[in-house]
Amino acid sequence: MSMIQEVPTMTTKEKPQRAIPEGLTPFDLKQMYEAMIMTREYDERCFKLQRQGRIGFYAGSFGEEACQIGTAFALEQKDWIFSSYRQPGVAMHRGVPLQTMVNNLFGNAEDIVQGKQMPVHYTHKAHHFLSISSVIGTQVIQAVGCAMAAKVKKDDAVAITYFGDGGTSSNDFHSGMNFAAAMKAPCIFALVNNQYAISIPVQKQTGVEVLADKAKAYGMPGFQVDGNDILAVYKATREAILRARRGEGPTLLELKTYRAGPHSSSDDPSRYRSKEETEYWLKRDPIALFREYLTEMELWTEAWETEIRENAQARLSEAIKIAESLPQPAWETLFDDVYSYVPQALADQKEDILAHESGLELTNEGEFPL
Amino acid sequence: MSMIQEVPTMTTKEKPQRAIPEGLTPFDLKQMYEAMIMTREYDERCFKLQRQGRIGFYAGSFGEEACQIGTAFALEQKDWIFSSYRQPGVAMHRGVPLQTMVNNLFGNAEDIVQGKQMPVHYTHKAHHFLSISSVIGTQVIQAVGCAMAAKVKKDDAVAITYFGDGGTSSNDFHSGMNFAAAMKAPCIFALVNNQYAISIPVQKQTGVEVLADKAKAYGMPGFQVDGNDILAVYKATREAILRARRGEGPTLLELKTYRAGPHSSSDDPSRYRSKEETEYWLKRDPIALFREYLTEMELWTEAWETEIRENAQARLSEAIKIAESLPQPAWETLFDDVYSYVPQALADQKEDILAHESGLELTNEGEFPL
Amino acid sequence: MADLTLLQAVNSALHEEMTRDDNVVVLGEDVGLNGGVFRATEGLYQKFGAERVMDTPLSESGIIGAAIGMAVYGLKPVPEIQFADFIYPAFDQIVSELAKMRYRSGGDYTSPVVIRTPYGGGIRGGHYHSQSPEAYFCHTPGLQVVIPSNPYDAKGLLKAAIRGEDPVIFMEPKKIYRAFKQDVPEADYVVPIGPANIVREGTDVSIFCYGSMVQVALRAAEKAAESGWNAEIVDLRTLYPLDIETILNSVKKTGRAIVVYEAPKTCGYGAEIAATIAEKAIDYLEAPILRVAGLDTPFPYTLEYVYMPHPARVYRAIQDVMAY
Amino acid sequence: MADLTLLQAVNSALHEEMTRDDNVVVLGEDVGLNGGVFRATEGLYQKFGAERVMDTPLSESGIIGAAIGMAVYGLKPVPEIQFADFIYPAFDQIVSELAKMRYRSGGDYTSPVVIRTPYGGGIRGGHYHSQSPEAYFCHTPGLQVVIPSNPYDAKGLLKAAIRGEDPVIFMEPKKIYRAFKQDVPEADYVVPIGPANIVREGTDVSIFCYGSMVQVALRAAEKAAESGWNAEIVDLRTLYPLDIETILNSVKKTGRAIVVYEAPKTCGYGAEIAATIAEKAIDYLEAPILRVAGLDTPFPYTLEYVYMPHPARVYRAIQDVMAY
Ligand SMILES: Cc1ncc(C[n+]2csc(CCOP(=O)(O)OP(=O)(O)O)c2C)c(N)n1
Ligand SMILES: Cc1ncc(C[n+]2csc(CCOP(=O)(O)OP(=O)(O)O)c2C)c(N)n1
Ligand SMILES: [Mg+2]
Ligand SMILES: [Mg+2]
Repeated sequence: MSMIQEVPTMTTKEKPQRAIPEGLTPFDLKQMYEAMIMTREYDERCFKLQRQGRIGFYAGSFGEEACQIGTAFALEQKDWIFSSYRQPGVAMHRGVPLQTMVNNLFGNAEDIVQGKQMPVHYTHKAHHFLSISSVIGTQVIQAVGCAMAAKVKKDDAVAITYFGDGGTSSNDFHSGMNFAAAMKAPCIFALVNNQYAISIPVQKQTGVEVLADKAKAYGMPGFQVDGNDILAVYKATREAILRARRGEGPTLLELKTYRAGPHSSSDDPSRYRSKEETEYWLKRDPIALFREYLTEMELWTEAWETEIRENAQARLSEAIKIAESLPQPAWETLFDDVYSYVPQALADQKEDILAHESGLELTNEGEFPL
Repeated sequence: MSMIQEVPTMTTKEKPQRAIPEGLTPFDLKQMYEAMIMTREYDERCFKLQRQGRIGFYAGSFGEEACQIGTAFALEQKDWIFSSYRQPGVAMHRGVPLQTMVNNLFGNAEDIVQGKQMPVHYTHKAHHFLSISSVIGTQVIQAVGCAMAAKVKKDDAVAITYFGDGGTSSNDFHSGMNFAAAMKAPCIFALVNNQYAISIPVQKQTGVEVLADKAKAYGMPGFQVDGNDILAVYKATREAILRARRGEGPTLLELKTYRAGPHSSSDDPSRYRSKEETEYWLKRDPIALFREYLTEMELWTEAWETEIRENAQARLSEAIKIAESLPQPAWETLFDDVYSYVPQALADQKEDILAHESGLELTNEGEFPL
Repeated sequence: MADLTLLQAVNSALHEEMTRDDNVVVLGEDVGLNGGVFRATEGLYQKFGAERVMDTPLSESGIIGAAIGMAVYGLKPVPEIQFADFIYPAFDQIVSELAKMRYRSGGDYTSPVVIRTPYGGGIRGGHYHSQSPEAYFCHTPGLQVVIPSNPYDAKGLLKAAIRGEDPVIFMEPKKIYRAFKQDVPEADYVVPIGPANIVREGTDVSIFCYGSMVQVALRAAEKAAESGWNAEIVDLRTLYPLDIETILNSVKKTGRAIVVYEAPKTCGYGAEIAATIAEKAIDYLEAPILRVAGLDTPFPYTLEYVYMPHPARVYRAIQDVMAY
Repeated sequence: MADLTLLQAVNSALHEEMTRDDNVVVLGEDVGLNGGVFRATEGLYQKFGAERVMDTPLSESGIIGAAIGMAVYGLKPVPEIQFADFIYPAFDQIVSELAKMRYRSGGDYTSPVVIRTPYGGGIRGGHYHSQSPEAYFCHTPGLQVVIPSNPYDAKGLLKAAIRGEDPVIFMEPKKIYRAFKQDVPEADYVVPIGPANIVREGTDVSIFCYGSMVQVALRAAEKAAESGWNAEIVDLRTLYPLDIETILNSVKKTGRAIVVYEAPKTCGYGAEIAATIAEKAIDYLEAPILRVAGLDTPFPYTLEYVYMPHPARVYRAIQDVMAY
C-alpha cells in the first residue's frame, strides 16, 4: 500500500470552501493560475509554430501544468532544478526570461547556446535551471550529486529533479534514488506520471501499480499525489522540501497526471490510445479544476482570465517576433564551448571551414521525425 | 515490512525434530550436506593454491554454502543458471565436472575457454550454466531475457540469477527486476546478501533495511530468507520456482548471509571490519547448523563426515594434479572464438605472431592486485 | 521488383525474416503497437503478435541485456535502439557482454543479437538525435558493424545479419530513410557481410565512405568529373570486418585516398582506413590521405549543415589531393 | 625529493590537492576506509573525513552522474572507477552528459570532473581487468584524455587535471603502479595537459606511445641501439588534446613512425596518430607507418604476454621500417 498524500483534492465531489495551503497567499494563488495559463498558451503557440514549419520540433506539457507550477512555487531561488523537456512552466515561473526560451526554439544568434541544442532544451544558470538533456533519466542522479554537494558545503539548498513514468525504468533513476537515500541527500524526486512514454502505457512500463511505491526499494518516503490538483502538488512538494532542509533526506513524489497531447510534434497518439481515454482525462484539466477552486474562493473573474490570456499571448507574440527576426548564429560559434579553450585539432577544422566555405550556400536538409 | 519466509530456521534456540521439507528425501539431505562440504573444501584448497602462487586469483564462498546448495537443489536440469563468481557450489552440484572447474583456475590447455577467462569464471553449456562475467549485475537482465525466451517458446524452464548486495545497486538489477515483473518472466532473483561489497557494508550500499523490500518497487513478491539455513533456502527457492512454472512470474529472494572470508585473494578485510563481527557470524556457520540438524535427524555421523571430507580432498587433489600437469593453451587458440570465423585483420595478426614470435621466451609479469 | 525506400526495405526484411524463422523476435521501445517511431517495425506486431514483437520498458540496457539472454536460449533477437544516441546506457551490455560471450565461453555460448539503430545527422535533431558512434563498436572485438547506404543493401545486409552467427550493430542512416526509392527484388536475397561495394569506378582518387555519406561522395564525384577527375567511390557497407583487399586495390589503382564520415574526425572510423592504407600501401600514394569528417564537437542543432560533410567539402578534398 | 612509485605519486597528488582546495572531493567504490583496492586513495578518508571522501554504492553510472551534479554545484570531484573495464555502465553519463555539459549550456554550466581509473593489462586480470578503452574517450568531443607513464608525470598531470576547467579521463597504467620509483619534487608542480614528452631523442625512427608502453618502447629502443638504430621515443602523455606539432616534428626528423598501444589494433588510438601523420607529413615518410598493438580480440588471461605488445615485437617493427 502506498502512502497517499492527504491533501484535499479538487476532484472530490463536494468542494468545501478550503483553507489556503500554508505557505501561500491569495496573491500567490492568482499567480499560480496565471503561470498555468502562461504555460498552456506557450504550449499551444509552440505547437502552432512547429506545424507552420517555423520551428523544427516541439514537445508540449498540455495537461501537466499543475505538476509544473505546483512544484515550482514550493521552491526557493537557492534551490536547483534538474528537469526534463516537459517542464517549460517550471523554467518560466522560475524566472527564465521568455525571450531566452523562445530563442532556444528558434536556435538563433541570441539563443544562450547559439543553436547548439534542439528546441525545448533550455538552460539558465542564474536561476539554477540545469541545461536539459534529451537522454531519459540522466538528470536524476545529477540532481542527487548536486544535493550532496550542497550538503558537503553545508548550504541550505535542495535539488529537485523531474522525470517521467518512462524515466523510472532508466539506469539513473535507480542510481539516483539509491544514492540519495543511502546518503540522505536533500533531493526531491518529482515523478511526473503522465501514464505514457511515447506509446508505452505505464502498465507496460512496470509491474508495480502505484509508482510512488518505488520509493520502498530505497528506504525513502514516497507519496502519490493527484498531479492535476495544483494545491495537492504544492503541499506535497513543500513538505518534501522542508523535510530535505531539515536534513531528513530525499522524497519521491509521484504526480499522477495525463499527457493530454501527443508525445511531441512528431507523434500521433491515435496509433496507440483511444479518444475516450483522452477525453476522460481532459475532463480533469488541472486548469479548469483550479479555476473552479479560485471561483469558489472569489479570486477568479472572466475579465481577469481574458486579461491574463491576452497578456500571455501578447508576450508570446512579441518574443516570437523578436526570435524569428534574429539571424542564425555565426559559424564561428560552432567551435566554442566544447572546452574552455580550442584544441589544435578543432582549431584546424575551424580555420579550414571559415577560410574555404564562408561564401557557400549551405542549407539544412531533412526533417525531424520524432 | 518485508514478508519473512516462514521456514523453521535452524538458528532458533529450540530445535525440534522437524519434518523434511517437501521435495526432499533423507538421501537428498545427505547429498546436500556432502555438496556443502565439497564447496567448503574446494574453497579452502583454492585459497591455498593461490597463496602458493599456483593459481593467479581466487574468490571464495566461505560461509555462503547454504545459499548455493539450497537453491541448486531446487532447480531441475532444464533450468538455466546465471550466476556470479561466488557460486562454485552451484556449478558443482549442477554437474559441471570438477576437472572443468579446476582447469579454469589454471587456465590450461584443457580449460573449456583455453585460458581466456580469469579463475572462478566458469561456463558449462550442457548444464545451462552461463559463462560468468566479472561485471557486477549484468547477468541479472540476461537471466530475465532467457526466461522470457523460455516463455516465448512455451518451454517449462525457469532461469535463476545470483548476485550480491552490491549487485542491487547495478543498472541491470534494476532493468532485470523491472523487465521480469512487467513481463511476468519465469525468473528467480537470488540475492546473496553477504553484507559486503568488498569493503562496503550493506548499510552504505542502500538506504533500505531489508533488501527483499526492493521487490516492492517492481510489483514482485520478495522474501527475506535466512541464507545460513539451507532448508529455508531450499524451501523458498522451490516455492518461487513452482510459482514461476505456474506462469505467476518472478520472485526476489534475499538470502541473508555473511561473507566469512575476504572478498578475494587480493583483499584484506581487517582494513574495514572487526574480528568480533566475523566471529559472531562464524558461530552461525551454515555447515555447522545443518550438521546439527542432520545429527538430530540421525543422518550424520563422525565417520561419514570424515569419509566425505577425505573423498572431497582426494577428488580435489586429483583434479589439481591433472590441471597443473597440463600445458598452457597453444598460442593459436588466442585467435579463436572471437567470431564464428577469423576476420582478415585478426588473421593478419595471427599470421604475424605465429610466424615471427613462436620461438620467443615470453612470460607474464605483474600480479593481480584485487 | 518493388520500389522501396531504405526504411521500407528494413521493414520488409524484418517481415520476411520473422516469417522465415520463428525464432526471430523484435523488441524495443515503441516497436509494437506504434510500429516504431520511424515505423521500421510497422505491421510486425499485428502479424506476429505481442510475444514476438515486444514493447519494452524504457531501458536500453534492459533491451540489450534481455536480448542477450534470449539469444543464449536460442532465439534470434533483433532489438531496436530508438536512436543510436541512446545506445550508451546499453554500452556495458554491448561491450562487456554481447561482444565477449562467444570468447569467454570458448564458443559454447553465442549471442548473435542484431541491434538495429538509426544513426547520423541531417534531420535537425541536435546532438542527442544525430550521432554516429560506429567507431566505438568497430574498436570492440566480437562485434560486427554494418551500415547500408541504399534500400537494396539495407534489405540484403539485414537479412544476412539476422541469419548470421555473430552479433551485429546494424546502423541505419536515418537521413536517407525516405530520401529515395530503389528497385528491390521480391525474391529472397542476401548481401553478405564483409565485402565493400565499388559504387562508382574511377582512376584518379579513391573515396571511402558509408551510409548517408555515399550520396554526398557521389555528388562530389560528379562535380569532380566536370574538372576531368575520375573519382572511385567505395561504399564500405561492412565496417567490421573490413574489406581490406578492395580498399588497397582501389588505392593502388588511384594513388589517392579520401575518407568521408560524419562522426567527429579524431579517432573516427576514417582514422582506421587511413592507418590501414598508410601501413599497407604507402608506396602507392601520390598525396596525403585526407579525412572529410564531422567536427571535434558535439553535433549542433542550427548549423548542422556546416558540421556535416557536404559535397562541396568533399570536392575540396578531391581538389587538394589532385593538386598535390 | 621523495622516491615514489606511480601509485604513491597519484596518492600524493590527491592529498595535496585536497589540502589545497576544499572543493576537491573523492568518491567511488571502496575509496574511503579501505583506501581504494589499489590503495590510491589511502589515508584520504582519515585525513579529510567521510564528507569529502565518499564510499559509494556499486554503480559507476551513479558515481559519474553524482560527480557531474557536484561539479555543476561547484565542487571539484575526482571519482575513481575501480577498473577501466567497469567504466562502461557509466558510459552514457560520460559521453552524453559529462562531455556535453559545457557545450549544451553555451559555457554556462561546466562539469570539470576528473575521472581516475586504472587501465591496461599485464596484471593477469583477464578481459575484465585489463582493457584499454582510451580510444572511445578520445573520440568523444568535450573530454580530455590523459595517461601518465611515470611517477613524476602522474603527480604533475593529475594536479593539472584537478586544477583545470575541463573534464579529464585520467587513466593510470596499473601494470606499472608499483614497478619502479622515481624522484618526485616535494614542492608543488604541475605537468601541463597537452604537451607530449620526448623521453628519448633519436634520429632513425619515431615511436609514439603512452602509459605502460613507454617502458616497452624504451627497451626496444635499447635493443635497436645495439643494431645502430637510434629510435626517438615520444611519450604522448595527453591523448586529447594531442600535441600534433611534436609528433610531426619527430616524424619529419626521422622519416619513420611506429605507434605502440595495448588496446585492440583496429580503431585504436594508434590509428589516429597514423592518420594524422598520413595527412600532414606523408612526404617525409620513408616507410609504412606501423602499429604495434593489442589483438582484435578480448583480452586473454593465460596468454596475455602474447597479446600485449612486448619489446621484441616493437623491435621487430623497428627492424621492418629500417629495412624498408
Ligand atoms: C535513453 C533514452 N531512450 C530513448 C529515448 C527516446 N524517448 C524520448 S522521450 C521517450 C519517452 C519518455 O517517457 P517518460 O519518461 O514517461 O516522459 P514523458 O515523455 O512522458 O514526459 C523516449 C522513449 C530517449 N530520449 N532517451
Ligand atoms: C560494474 C563493476 N564495478 C566494480 C566491480 C569491482 N568489484 C568486483 S566484486 C565487487 C563487489 C561486489 O559485491 P556484491 O555484489 O555484494 O557481491 P559479493 O562480492 O559480496 O559476492 C566490486 C565492486 C565490478 N566487478 N563490476
Ligand atoms: Mg510519461
Ligand atoms: Mg556482497
